[in-house]
Amino acid sequence: MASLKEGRRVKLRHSRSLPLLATTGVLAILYTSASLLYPGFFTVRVFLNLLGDNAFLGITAIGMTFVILSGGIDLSVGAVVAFTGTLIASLLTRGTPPGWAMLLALAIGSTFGGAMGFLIHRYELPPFLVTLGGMFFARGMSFVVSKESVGITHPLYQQASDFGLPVAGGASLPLTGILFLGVVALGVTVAHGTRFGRNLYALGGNEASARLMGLPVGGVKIAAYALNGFCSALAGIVATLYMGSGNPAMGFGLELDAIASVVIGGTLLTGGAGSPAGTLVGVLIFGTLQTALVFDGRLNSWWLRIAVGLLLLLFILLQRVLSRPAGARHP
Amino acid sequence: PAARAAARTKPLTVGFAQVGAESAWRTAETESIKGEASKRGITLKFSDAQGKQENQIKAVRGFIAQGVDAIILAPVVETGWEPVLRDAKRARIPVVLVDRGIKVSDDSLFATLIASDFIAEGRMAAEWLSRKLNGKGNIVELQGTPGAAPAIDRKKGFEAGIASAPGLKIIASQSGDFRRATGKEVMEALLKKHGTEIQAVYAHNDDMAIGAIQAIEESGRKPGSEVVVVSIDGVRGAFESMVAGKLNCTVECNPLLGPLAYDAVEKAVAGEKLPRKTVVPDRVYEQSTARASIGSRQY
Amino acid sequence: MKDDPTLPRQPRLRAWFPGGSLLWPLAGLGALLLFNLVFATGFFRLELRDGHVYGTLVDILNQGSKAMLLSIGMTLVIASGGVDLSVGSLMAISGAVAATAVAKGTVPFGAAVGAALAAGGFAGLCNGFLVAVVRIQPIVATLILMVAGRGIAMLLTDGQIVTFEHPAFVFLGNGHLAGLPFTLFLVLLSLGATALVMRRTAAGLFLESVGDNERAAALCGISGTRVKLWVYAFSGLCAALAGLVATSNVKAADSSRVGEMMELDAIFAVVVGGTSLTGGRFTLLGSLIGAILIQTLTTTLYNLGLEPAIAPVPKAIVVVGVCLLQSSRFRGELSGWLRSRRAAA
Amino acid sequence: MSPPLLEARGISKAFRGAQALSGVDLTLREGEIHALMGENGAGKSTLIKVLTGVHPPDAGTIQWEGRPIQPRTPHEAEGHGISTVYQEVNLVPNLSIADNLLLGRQPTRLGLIRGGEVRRRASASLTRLGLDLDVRAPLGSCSLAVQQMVAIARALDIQARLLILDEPTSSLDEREVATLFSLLGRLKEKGLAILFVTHFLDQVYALADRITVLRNGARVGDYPVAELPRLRLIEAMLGREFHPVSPATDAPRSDSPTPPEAFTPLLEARGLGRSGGMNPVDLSIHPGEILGLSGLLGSGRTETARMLFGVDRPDQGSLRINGAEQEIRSPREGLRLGLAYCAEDRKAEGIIPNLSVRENLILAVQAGRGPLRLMGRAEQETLADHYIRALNIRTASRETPIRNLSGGNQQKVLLARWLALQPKLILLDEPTRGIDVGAKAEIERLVASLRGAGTAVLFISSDLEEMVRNCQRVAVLKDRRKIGELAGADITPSGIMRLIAHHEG
Ligand SMILES: Nc1ncnc2c1ncn2[C@@H]1O[C@H](COP(=O)(O)OP(=O)(O)OP(=O)(O)O)[C@@H](O)[C@H]1O
Ligand SMILES: Nc1ncnc2c1ncn2[C@@H]1O[C@H](COP(=O)(O)OP(=O)(O)OP(=O)(O)O)[C@@H](O)[C@H]1O
Ligand SMILES: [Mg+2]
Ligand SMILES: [Mg+2]
Repeated sequence: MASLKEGRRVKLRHSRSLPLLATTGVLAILYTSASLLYPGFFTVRVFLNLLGDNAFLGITAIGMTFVILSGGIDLSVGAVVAFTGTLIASLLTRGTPPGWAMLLALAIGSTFGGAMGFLIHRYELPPFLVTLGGMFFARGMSFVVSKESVGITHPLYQQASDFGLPVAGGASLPLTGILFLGVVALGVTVAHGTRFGRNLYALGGNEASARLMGLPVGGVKIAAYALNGFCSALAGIVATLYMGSGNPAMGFGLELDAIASVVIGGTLLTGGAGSPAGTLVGVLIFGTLQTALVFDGRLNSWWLRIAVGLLLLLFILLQRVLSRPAGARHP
Repeated sequence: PAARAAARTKPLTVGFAQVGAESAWRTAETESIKGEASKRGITLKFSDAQGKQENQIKAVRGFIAQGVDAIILAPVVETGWEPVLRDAKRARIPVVLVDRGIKVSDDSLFATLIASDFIAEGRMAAEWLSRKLNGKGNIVELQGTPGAAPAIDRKKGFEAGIASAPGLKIIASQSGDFRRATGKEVMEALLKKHGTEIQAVYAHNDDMAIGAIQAIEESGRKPGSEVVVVSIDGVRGAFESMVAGKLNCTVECNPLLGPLAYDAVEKAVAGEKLPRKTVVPDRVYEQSTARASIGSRQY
Repeated sequence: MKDDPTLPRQPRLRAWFPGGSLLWPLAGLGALLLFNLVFATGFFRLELRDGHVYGTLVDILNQGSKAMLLSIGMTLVIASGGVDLSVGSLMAISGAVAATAVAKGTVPFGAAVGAALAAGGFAGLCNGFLVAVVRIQPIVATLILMVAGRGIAMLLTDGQIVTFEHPAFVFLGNGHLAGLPFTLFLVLLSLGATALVMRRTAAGLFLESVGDNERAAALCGISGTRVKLWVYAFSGLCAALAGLVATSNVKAADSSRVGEMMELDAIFAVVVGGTSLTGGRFTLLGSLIGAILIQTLTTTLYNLGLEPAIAPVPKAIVVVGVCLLQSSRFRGELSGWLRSRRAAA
Repeated sequence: MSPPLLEARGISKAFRGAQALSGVDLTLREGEIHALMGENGAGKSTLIKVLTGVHPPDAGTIQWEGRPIQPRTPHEAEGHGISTVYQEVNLVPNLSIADNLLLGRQPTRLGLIRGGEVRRRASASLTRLGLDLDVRAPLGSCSLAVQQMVAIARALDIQARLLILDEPTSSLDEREVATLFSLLGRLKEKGLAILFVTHFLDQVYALADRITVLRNGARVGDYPVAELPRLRLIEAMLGREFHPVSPATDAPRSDSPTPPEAFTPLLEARGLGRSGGMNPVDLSIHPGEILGLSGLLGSGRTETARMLFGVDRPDQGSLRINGAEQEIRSPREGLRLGLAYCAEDRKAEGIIPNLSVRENLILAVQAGRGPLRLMGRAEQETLADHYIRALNIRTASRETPIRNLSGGNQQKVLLARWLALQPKLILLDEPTRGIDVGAKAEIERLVASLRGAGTAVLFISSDLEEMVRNCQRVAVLKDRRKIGELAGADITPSGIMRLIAHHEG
């Protein structure tokens, strides 16, 4: 019979934080080994770089987390990052004030995501295909905007990209890193602290149930894609800050890195379980691997892809093991 | 410089942010820089960006965090380097650019640029072609990756070069992305469209030219005689094609930048002032000289 | 959801668009060809040169052969209710295996090809294991090899572009037989063999049953696990073959680029060809037409002088349009709209 | 008299092919507990879903306090004050109990959920139902009973005027049911209207004020509880006159004798069971015998059949086929031993919707031959045509996709699929469910002829008359346990029902 004890015992076994713990463990192991192997790795600066260098990946991955939590997937993010970045850069060269250019980019990104969400929801099309179309479209459009990388010379931009929050030992957290952490904090709040976030988990957990529970399923789904589009556009802005330019060829394959980070961060690809906080850890794992490779300086860079593939496999298998006993049979 | 290097207690550590391994030319450059480092006892940190600027920037920032003595950067595109180079400058790490230039508002962001003059290469190809065709003919141009500096400059130089010969006309110009496969596909389409009008092909690199040669052969025409093919880079494959009589001419773009790069690095580390740009001299190879020099080619 | 009884039925449009019909891909192909007939001079010109049939149409078939080969395997995977994202990376692996073996010069050509095909088949089997036995969603299971596969290929070639001049290997992607590109025969042979196996044994029936209703098939004694293992392994094999062709085409194994984005072309070919992404009934011929359609689109864009970089835009529009046409709800709204237009007129 | 709270008139609803509701009326009043009764598939859940905006009705009107309403989503229905617990426990297992309880209506401050408040409110609502749980635990880790209680608590959490509970008690134990009922009693006092569905007659008589009975998608009637004794209720549900005192009026059963016990049974199960599924049962079936499996909804008939065929693997007991000990671990093994199983859920486990009638029909035979030895096209067509004629399957052609056939004809194709195997034992789980009278008769004739050919049949049906007409022996199940067996002349609807009604679980 249901009792206090039942709730407690079960909580230990199927603790939802277990995947997050596992991911954090992997990060700790990776970081420690890299620190032991490579002198100069264990510094504040390297850690802050991790946040700054992976900011646009991280922000895309947070957006992707929402879509994946809702039970979908979005392959268009890398192309949207490139499109918005190129758009902003070329608008700036034409004298548009940075604020307006960014607002326009954010609006376009959200609308584009929302439109894909609409097609997916209303016509019950596979998210995978619709967003694939979106990826082709956005990538092509960024080359329509400009065939080559556009430099940004706006003085405000220079100041912004040089800005850093001093932390310790002369190291400072760049603006891109600050934005990333801000998005993570916001993402965690939205996912865990708002009705929309909870609805998202419900939708990803069981769409039919969510509908019968009277939740606005369509709205939530479309909003998840729109939010992801917004994050991609924001990542595009961060990319222009990071590089001081807008490059239509950038972010090629970024969607895969983002999905990999989300999965490594413990979010279930079937939707309904996971957290943006895990995604932060996933992105840090990704970044640590990449930085360690640079520090080593001898290994072929393609080891990164293999390592990411293996980590993906590891975490997916882990998820299977963890989720199997929890999935009580439902009639 | 060798004496100074020996005088240092610690060998130099240099980071090299390479674009990737997309062509034979690129791997020759990598090998040159790697080989020269071990010859000089320099610790080289090598990073392959898989063709992505964002990866290159991350690599450079990694080098800075690691505290290398100098950085060699082969920039994948011209713009977008200011923030990271300002970082390097703040950390007082000299950056030596190789093989293509960048656009920055502040020239002190890098120590020097060691590169071929892409415009001159294009012009040399044009001049050679103009002589070969006696100043008259229809040319198809296979451009490099859109937006890449060599593509822009090789186009610019070539156009300037044929300007003096009004009989030479570029009847089609499309991007083959510096790749064999794309070069071949694009050439196939152009051959269908223009057929026998085409008298010459100008490719921005050898790989595309080799792809185009295959396409021309498949169309039943003879590359090297019926269709004149000229390209840039001078990799081994190009020499082999010239020996086989299929490629007419290649303008060498020397990838063996290792020695020059480390000379510059050592000077920069020692605080010497370097010229803004060191132009690597390039020369034209044609079929008549190819057989003689193919044996001595290192790449 | 394909059987949701609450959806309204649209008898009129449905009659024109039965699932699996070749009508729509053929109509699309026809429209494209018509466009070229009007706007592209010489598109349909065929001539004999050096004993080879020569012309844009032959090019389309030749260049499209990789997508066609991939789409054969992809059709079966999609019919089983899955999808294989790893084929592009597997192409790179197979090309790398064959080219490094051939370039060494010590390995006989047959062994090199065998090794490449075996590598593809084995990788496909790994995908199949993850999907069928571990029961990971196909998109995710094949994502792993999509990410890691290209890295493995790069390691095999040590980050270099491996070139070769082996005559037999070069023939594979460039040779001619009876005046036509050899790849064409390769495609027809693979397609014919696959179709034969699918329709002359019960394999096709079993595959369609599993893809359409796995539980019902299981009660009939058909093992979905076994079917899926085979199908993914086969897709890996097709990818390996396509990789050999792509590598041979340019006489070089370019691990970082070969097969890039090809998985998408293959999936599109299958979907455009009329095989539903939800699995079940499949049409190999439709996928073939889909692949030709996509290659024709690409070639048309080349012909128009459109930058390859911008080419994805029209592709995206075609693909999403075709997907929308396959949604019964969209068809309903469309026919309602058409009716109201007609009523207004 | 005050106007009814909710008044539905002439509600009709058809799903592709099947008429689930035809012109149903329902009237609910404040302060009234109303039971909705009917057999499996009678349309109870569909009616509830139409009332609450899950399915749009094909016809009919809904009046709420005298005004017409047309809710399009459960959300809109909640807006009117209709709170529903659907039959499928419709919650999200990966979220915590508290989240599930208050999903979509969490108290917020500045857009942020007030976590403490959520937990407090969740605990409070559960305490009202006599539950003391850690509301932070994920719901999926709780037992089905707890999940059902949480679903009920969720429904009670809003200030509803009408509470609808579709089989709320199916997985609750007695104490939980008692708690729930006393709560429902209190709510009724407060003037709430309550509509509930259950298959437990005792519960209906303990709680309900009025009963609406549905049969085959139509309303049989609306009765005050006091005017409808149990047996009359069962009659209404089953749709036949039912006089427990005079067995003579029971349908005459087939008089063929049961095969002598001396023969080795074709199938003999001893203590076969599956923890979490079915308690150990003993069963034996002889060649040429039709054994019926009878019981109420959820009594474990399907579970038993699945266990015998190897779909769900039994974990206790033993099974003999033709006297030899066997273990059936998968349908393939079952098929190899000469068993065939026609599943209850035609759509999920029967038809391959997009394949043709011919392909559906030959599938099992072909699977038995393996993938390499494809039956010749002519052989396939002969087989298909034979069964299309023999079973009078109405189809445009043998190449029509089976999804275009009516339910009854789909069922006949499925039967043909299994008959074509010429099995030694065929397990028929509700072969006549949802099909019309004519088709029913044809299937019954078919079953009888099977028997004549020496095939053993395990026959499951909710239609008691059908059991009586067809079976030589009937094993009766209750609460996933075999409670008895009837043979020969003892097989009467009343006999079966008495066994079920009077057996103390
Ligand atoms: N979504 C649906 N699609 C197709 N048919 C349906 C659907 N929902 C219900 N039906 C059919 O409608 C009929 C009535 O089903 P309903 O669920 O209302 O029965 P019920 O009285 O609730 O039965 P139970 O006691 O088993 O819950 C059944 O024949 C069922 O198969
Ligand atoms: N493992 C399980 N966990 C939870 N519920 C289960 C499980 N197995 C079966 N049930 C439920 O218990 C009931 C018993 O199932 P079963 O299908 O055997 O009954 P039945 O007598 O065949 O009834 P009917 O066919 O009339 O629905 C069903 O309502 C089913 O949904
Ligand atoms: Mg029901
Ligand atoms: Mg049953």
